[in-house]
Formats: sequence, structure tokens, C-alpha cells
Amino acid sequence: MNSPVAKDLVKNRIARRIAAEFSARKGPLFINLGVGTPTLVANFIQGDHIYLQAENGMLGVGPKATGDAVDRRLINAGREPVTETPGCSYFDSATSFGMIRGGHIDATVIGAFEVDEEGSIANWIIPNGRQLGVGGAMDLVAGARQVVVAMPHLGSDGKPKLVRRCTLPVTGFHEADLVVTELALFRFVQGRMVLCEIAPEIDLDGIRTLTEARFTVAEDLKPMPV
Amino acid sequence: MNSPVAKDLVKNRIARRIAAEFSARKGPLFINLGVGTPTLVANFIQGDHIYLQAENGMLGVGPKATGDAVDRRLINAGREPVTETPGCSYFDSATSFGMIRGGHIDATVIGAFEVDEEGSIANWIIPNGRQLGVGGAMDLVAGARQVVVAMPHLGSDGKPKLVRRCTLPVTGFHEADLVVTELALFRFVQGRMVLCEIAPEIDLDGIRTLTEARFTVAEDLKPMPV
Amino acid sequence: MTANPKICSARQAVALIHPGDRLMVGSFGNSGYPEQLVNAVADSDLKDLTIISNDLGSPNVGLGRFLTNRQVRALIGNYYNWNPEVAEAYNAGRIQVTLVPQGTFAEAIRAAGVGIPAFFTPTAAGTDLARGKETRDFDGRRHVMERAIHADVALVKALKADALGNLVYFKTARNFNPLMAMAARLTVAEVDEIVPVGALDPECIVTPHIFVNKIVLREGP
Amino acid sequence: MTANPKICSARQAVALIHPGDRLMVGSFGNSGYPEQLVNAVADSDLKDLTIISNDLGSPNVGLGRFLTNRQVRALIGNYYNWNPEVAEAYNAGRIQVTLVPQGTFAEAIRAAGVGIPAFFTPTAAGTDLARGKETRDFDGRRHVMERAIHADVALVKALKADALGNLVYFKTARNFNPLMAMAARLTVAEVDEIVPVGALDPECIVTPHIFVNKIVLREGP
Repeated sequence: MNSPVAKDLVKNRIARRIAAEFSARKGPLFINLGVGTPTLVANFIQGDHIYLQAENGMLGVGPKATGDAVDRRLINAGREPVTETPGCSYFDSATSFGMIRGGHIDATVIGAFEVDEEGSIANWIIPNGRQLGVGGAMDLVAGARQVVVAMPHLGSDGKPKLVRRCTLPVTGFHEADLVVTELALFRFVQGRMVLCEIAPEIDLDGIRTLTEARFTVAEDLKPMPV
Repeated sequence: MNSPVAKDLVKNRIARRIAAEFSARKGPLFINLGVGTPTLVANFIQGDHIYLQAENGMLGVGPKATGDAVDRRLINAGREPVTETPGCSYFDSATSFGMIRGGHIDATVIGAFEVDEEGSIANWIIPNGRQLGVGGAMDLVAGARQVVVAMPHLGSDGKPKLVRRCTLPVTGFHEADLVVTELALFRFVQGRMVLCEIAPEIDLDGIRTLTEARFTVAEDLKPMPV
Repeated sequence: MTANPKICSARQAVALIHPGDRLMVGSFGNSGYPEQLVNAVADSDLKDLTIISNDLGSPNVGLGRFLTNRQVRALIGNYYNWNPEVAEAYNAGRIQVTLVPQGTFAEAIRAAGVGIPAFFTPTAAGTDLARGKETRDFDGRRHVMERAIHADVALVKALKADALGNLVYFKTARNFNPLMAMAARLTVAEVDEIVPVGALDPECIVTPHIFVNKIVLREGP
Repeated sequence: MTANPKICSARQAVALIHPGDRLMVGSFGNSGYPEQLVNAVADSDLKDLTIISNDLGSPNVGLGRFLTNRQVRALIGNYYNWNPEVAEAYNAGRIQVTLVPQGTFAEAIRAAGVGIPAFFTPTAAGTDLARGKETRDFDGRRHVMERAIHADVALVKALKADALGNLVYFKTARNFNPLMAMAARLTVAEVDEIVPVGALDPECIVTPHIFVNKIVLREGP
């Protein structure tokens, strides 16, 4: 199967939609962004009420550093050199994950290999023997108040990433709160997956075809702003 | 029963003997001193290799503050205004007790109501309904590498404070390493109480009379320096 | 320019506390405690409070005012010998008192802040203060399982806040304040000074503003 | 004046490590790690090491040199995707690897430092990384019991030490360093500068000198 949305539009569309979710919310808002598409969310956030946390020990992460501002001792969790924002602070990794595990982080945005209809997320390993790493993924999905998944609707193999039950090793069970793909926005409401927004390129039947997970449709189903 | 040592000599004699124990040891040495006689130990310590910790969040406690130096925001755990020493630092109570519980404090000096022949210590409460407090006593006896008890040989009722088995609620079991009174110095060696030093005012029979706990006598029993 | 919504008066902050709340208050022997917030609570109609603090000040002084004013239902802390009214009220059956060893108390408050529901400590194993608590051997030594201590509201005292709510403390007045700031649903910080954002060294901030909901500037001298 | 016995060279510090030791090394993706101490270990004959670190640098770079040089028996950490040699060595059966979620890893190292043998966390409950670990429900949620992670020697990187060994760090190069400094029997700090006692603000010292046994001044530019 193929997504009807051109590949080069996918990441920014997802990031923009997630950013709008945060921009609309009252602050202060403390957010942890994973690597890849989640990092792009920062580019679209409106308002100065949002503070980015990096789990390697920083609150108030600024834009990527360039040129002379690059210092290997000031990086985000994806090892990218970043900058400071006014009022930022540094702390050790136990305090940093204390913020996360203690429920102080309002939202984490992560990528995923699979999300299932119960909200379980698989995003840490594809058992192929070439990967050995979990990082902070399990802490983030267990600890953040809201877990936002940013991912393409279909895998590179054309198969749905929204599945009935995760086939890959799970990062956390029943943890997803919001899933945004280039085609749709789903919320988990009382443990059930609800389609809330749908992109202009596709209709409900199309979404059903490209989604293995069972979901209900919100009474006020809306077009997804793109 | 009565101690043959004049009452006004007791505290300083005990404090001086304990201080000598630390002065002779290689540094750096990190020590927590309880209130009362233990606090006096600081007055007799020789050498700049000893650092005092206060469990309310300070390493490098200096002498008591007087006059203009008094600030209620710089106190020891006995609520006495103190001063800083060069290289001192401040931290929260969890970190402070982390130092203690984690085995980083070389010694704690505490007072006690009773110490028994198994090294169990009772020093936190006399059940009379007028006290409701434990403070850091249980953490200190459980966490410090060496637990030094500074106490008069007899209680104010004339009864031995070194007993067969504690009759008061216990602060910690088998925790005492060294007990110094105005009459004797005992070490706990492999769980057994050993008399190592004896004061000039008394002989071995006298010590046995004033001590309910059973003890062995060190082969090299020494006079206690007073 | 809009007013900073985090900054409020002591009275406004105390209005956020409800009767029956679990209230944490930073303090160590009348040092390093939020005096004006404590007085505002003592001057309020709040009742049935559970006060979580190291000690309870002195009779009718500092946190002691809560008890003198009969606003206390229960105490969770570790050292009440500085305030004899506590034992009196306890013996008379007017309040509940839960004694927790000071280090366990500190660690349990931190645990609440960092999402650890329970931990094991050697402190108090076998003693009266471990009665009814689960024990377990690790590395041949008896340990006690202790639960995290949460609160509804934390009142803390810091030296300075910046306008976001980042906090720095002063010497041993730090005590339990940074821990309690993490452990409550709502944290109010009383400070001697509010400085502009950027005025505090990012390396020296002890409590990041994520943990601080309201800032009260101490009034008067 | 006698020389400061805490100050030594990287080579002298590494002589204090024994074959088979559990070695903690502060690091996060080749940032904030004690480069000269790591190189001194890599240049030594030390073998059979258990390396406890967030990641293992890159192939033959930073902590990765330990593996390239076949000095590793086991790894305890959380993210080895930056160094593909780890998966290769693991698949070939040359090393043991214990993956611990990053937050649990940090907390378990702190726990070792502060005398907590075990604690409960919701992280990883039900997942492959909790296999074989005891679980338990608190407040209706499944938690995993995790044990403290101790080491024989910790190699940490700080920005500055004073002559006593008090440490301050630099931005995100702080990472796991202050935690590891507490968790080992012997802690060696590599620093860019050694300043006189009293030159560091007592309020801003992150690692008090009680946790630091040796100081190595970084050489060269």
C-alpha cells in the first residue's frame, strides 16, 4: 500500500500538526522531543510558553547551534549541538529522568515502529541483531503526562504501522495518547482509539484500508489542517 | 553507684579521647557530630584533614558563629549558628543523607541512653510521652562507617549505661564500633565488646562493677589518656 | 505587557490550599522556612491539614502556629522535640503523628518527586519505626521498604527566583525545600528577591522552574 | 609544603584500576567524558573490564576504544546504537550486554551512591527489559524492582576541581558524572582546571569533595 501524500511532505505536516496542538494549549508547557520528526516540532511551535527538555540534562533547549556556537559539551539527546534559551538550567541524568518519571513533563513526542489499538507502542528495537539500545524511550512513555506519537501512516514496507497488536518488542503498554500521521490524527480516549481528524487526500474508507488497528470515529470528525 | 570522675570533667575527657582517635587517623576524614558531648569533639581535633558534615545539608562546618556572624540560615543539625570553612558546600537533605546512608561518612559521634553488649544502641527516645522525635539518629547509626558513642559511664540514676540488652527502644542493632566513657574505652571486635583502655581513677574490678554488659579485656589493655 | 501569572501574594497562594490538604513545608528548626506563607496559612480558616515537615517549629512560632491554632489533623515528619505541644496534642489524641527517620523522610519526598513509589533502606530495620513495614534482606543486611511521601501543596523558601520560577537557596536554609518543590501537585515558593530571567547562572539553579507553580515575594524588611 | 595527594596523572590513576574491575565512566555520546583517563585505560593492559556507561562512544573512539582493544568482558548501559561494534561483539558472544532503560540506569547509579539497594519504577514494566525482574503493583500500576548499580572505580569528567576535589561541570557535559562520582569505591575526576580551595561558590558545587578520591588535570590544549 502507498500513502497518497508525497513523501517529502510527510514529516513537516506531522510536525506542524503536533506543534499546533501545543501552541493552542495554556502554558507553561514542558516538552521532550525525540530524534527525527519529533525534533521538527520545535520549528513550528508558536508562543513563548513552551520549554524543551533534553533528557541528557537540560531544561530550556534552544535551536540547533551552528558555526562558532557549536560546542560538543552542549548537546541534545540526539547528540546535536544546541543553544541555550534564557532561564535554562542544567542537571544530572537522575534529576532529568526524575522530571520525566515524576510526571513533570507535559508531553513527549516520539517516533514509533508500531502503535496498537490499545495504545501500546513499539519504538525501541527491531530484533535484527544490529541494534542494542533503548535510551530513554521506556522512561519517556512511562513518565510523560501525554505521549504523542509522530510517524508515517505506513511503514517503508507499505504495511500499516497502526496495528491490532504490536508485533515488535513493546516500549510501553497503553501509553499512547495521541498519534499523528500524514493522513490522520487519533486520540486514545478511555483506552480506545478514536479517529479525530482526517487529511484532505483521503476518505474514511481509505483510512480504514491503511489502518489495521480498529478505531471509532469521533462524532465531530474534522479535516486535518495541512 | 557513682563515677569516681568529677562530673565537670566527664564531657571534655570523652571528647578529647575521641578527637585523638580521629587526629591519629589518615585523612581526609569526614565526620558527623551529634549534639551535646559529640559537638565538643571538634574543639580537640588536631590537623586539617578532618571535615565535619551537618545532616541538614553542609559539608565543611566551621566553629560556632558568634556576634555578627550569626545567621539563622547557617546552622548545624542542633540548630546552632555555625561558620563556613574554605571548600565547604551546601546540598539538600536527600543528598546529605545519601552521603550518610551511602557509607561516605567515615564516622559519626553520638550520645546514647544505652549501649548493649551486642553493640545495639538506644539513643532516640525515652518512652515517657514527652518526646516525639528521631531526627537523623537511625540513619547515622545505620550509615556511617564507624559509629562512636560518647556517653557517661553511668546514667543520672547511677545505673550502668552499658547493658546486657537495651531496655529502651533501639536506634540500630549491632551498630556501635567504639564506646568512650569517662572511665573506659571499648571497641566492638567481631561483634564482641572489648575493653581497650581504662581511666586512672578506676581498676578492672571497678569497671566490672559499673558495667552490666559483659566484655573481654584486650591483651594490651592500656591506660586511658586523660 | 501582561503581569507574570506565576507571581502572587501570600494570601492568594494560600487560597489555593484546601481544607484537609496534605501540605509540605520546607524547614529545619525555624530556619529555611517560608515564614510569610506559613503565617498566611496560620491566619486562614484552613483546617484538618496534614503537615509534612522536618519539625514543627516552636510553640506558636513558625510552623508551630498551625498546631497552636488547631489546624492540624496529622503530622508526618521526624523531630518534634523542639515543640512540646506536639507530644501534648498527640497524647491527648487530638492529632496523628507519623515519625519517619530524617534520611528516609528526605528520600521518600524525593521519591515522590521523581516517580519512585517505594525503595529499600537499611535505616530503622528492626526498630519501632519499622513496625508494620515490609522488610527484606539485600546483600545479607535487613532493609525496610519505604513508600514515597506525596503532597497536595508544597510551600518552600528560596533566596531568589527568576521570573520563570527557577530557584536558588541560601546555605543550610536549603534543607528539604528543593525536594518538596518536586513532590507536590502545586508548589509555591516564597523568595527574598525576584530577578530577571537570565540573571541566575544556569549551572547553579537548584530548582528548575518546571517544579514551581507560584512565586511569592517576601514583603517588608 | 607537601604535594596534594589527591592530584595525580592519568597513568597513575589508571594504575589504581584492576583487571576485572567494574568501571563506571561518565559520558553521553562522546560528550562529557574523561577523555585522557579513557585513553590511559585504552593504552593500558587492563582486561576483562565491566564498563558501566550510558553508551560506548563510537568504534575505536572514546569509550569505544575499550571494545576495539578487547578489554571488555561486559557492558551495563542503555544505548549502543552509536557504536555498531557492540552488537557485533555481543552477537559473536565475545561480551555480555545488560541493557537498562536510561532513567533507570541513572537512578540505579544514584541509588548505589546513596545506600539504597533497590527501588521500584514503572519504566519497562511488562517489556523485554523487565524479564526476570520482580514486579509489583503500587497505586494500581505495575512497577519493576531495580537494583542499585555499584562500581569499583568511577572515571568522571568535570570542568573544574578545587584542590580538595569539589567539582563543577559544564552544561550538558554534566550527564551521569555527578551520579557516578557517588557510586564507586574509588572516584577519579578529570578536570580542565584545578582552582584554589575557596574559589568555587559553596552554593554551586555539584559534587562535594567527599565523593572524589583523585584529581587528574587534563593535559594539553
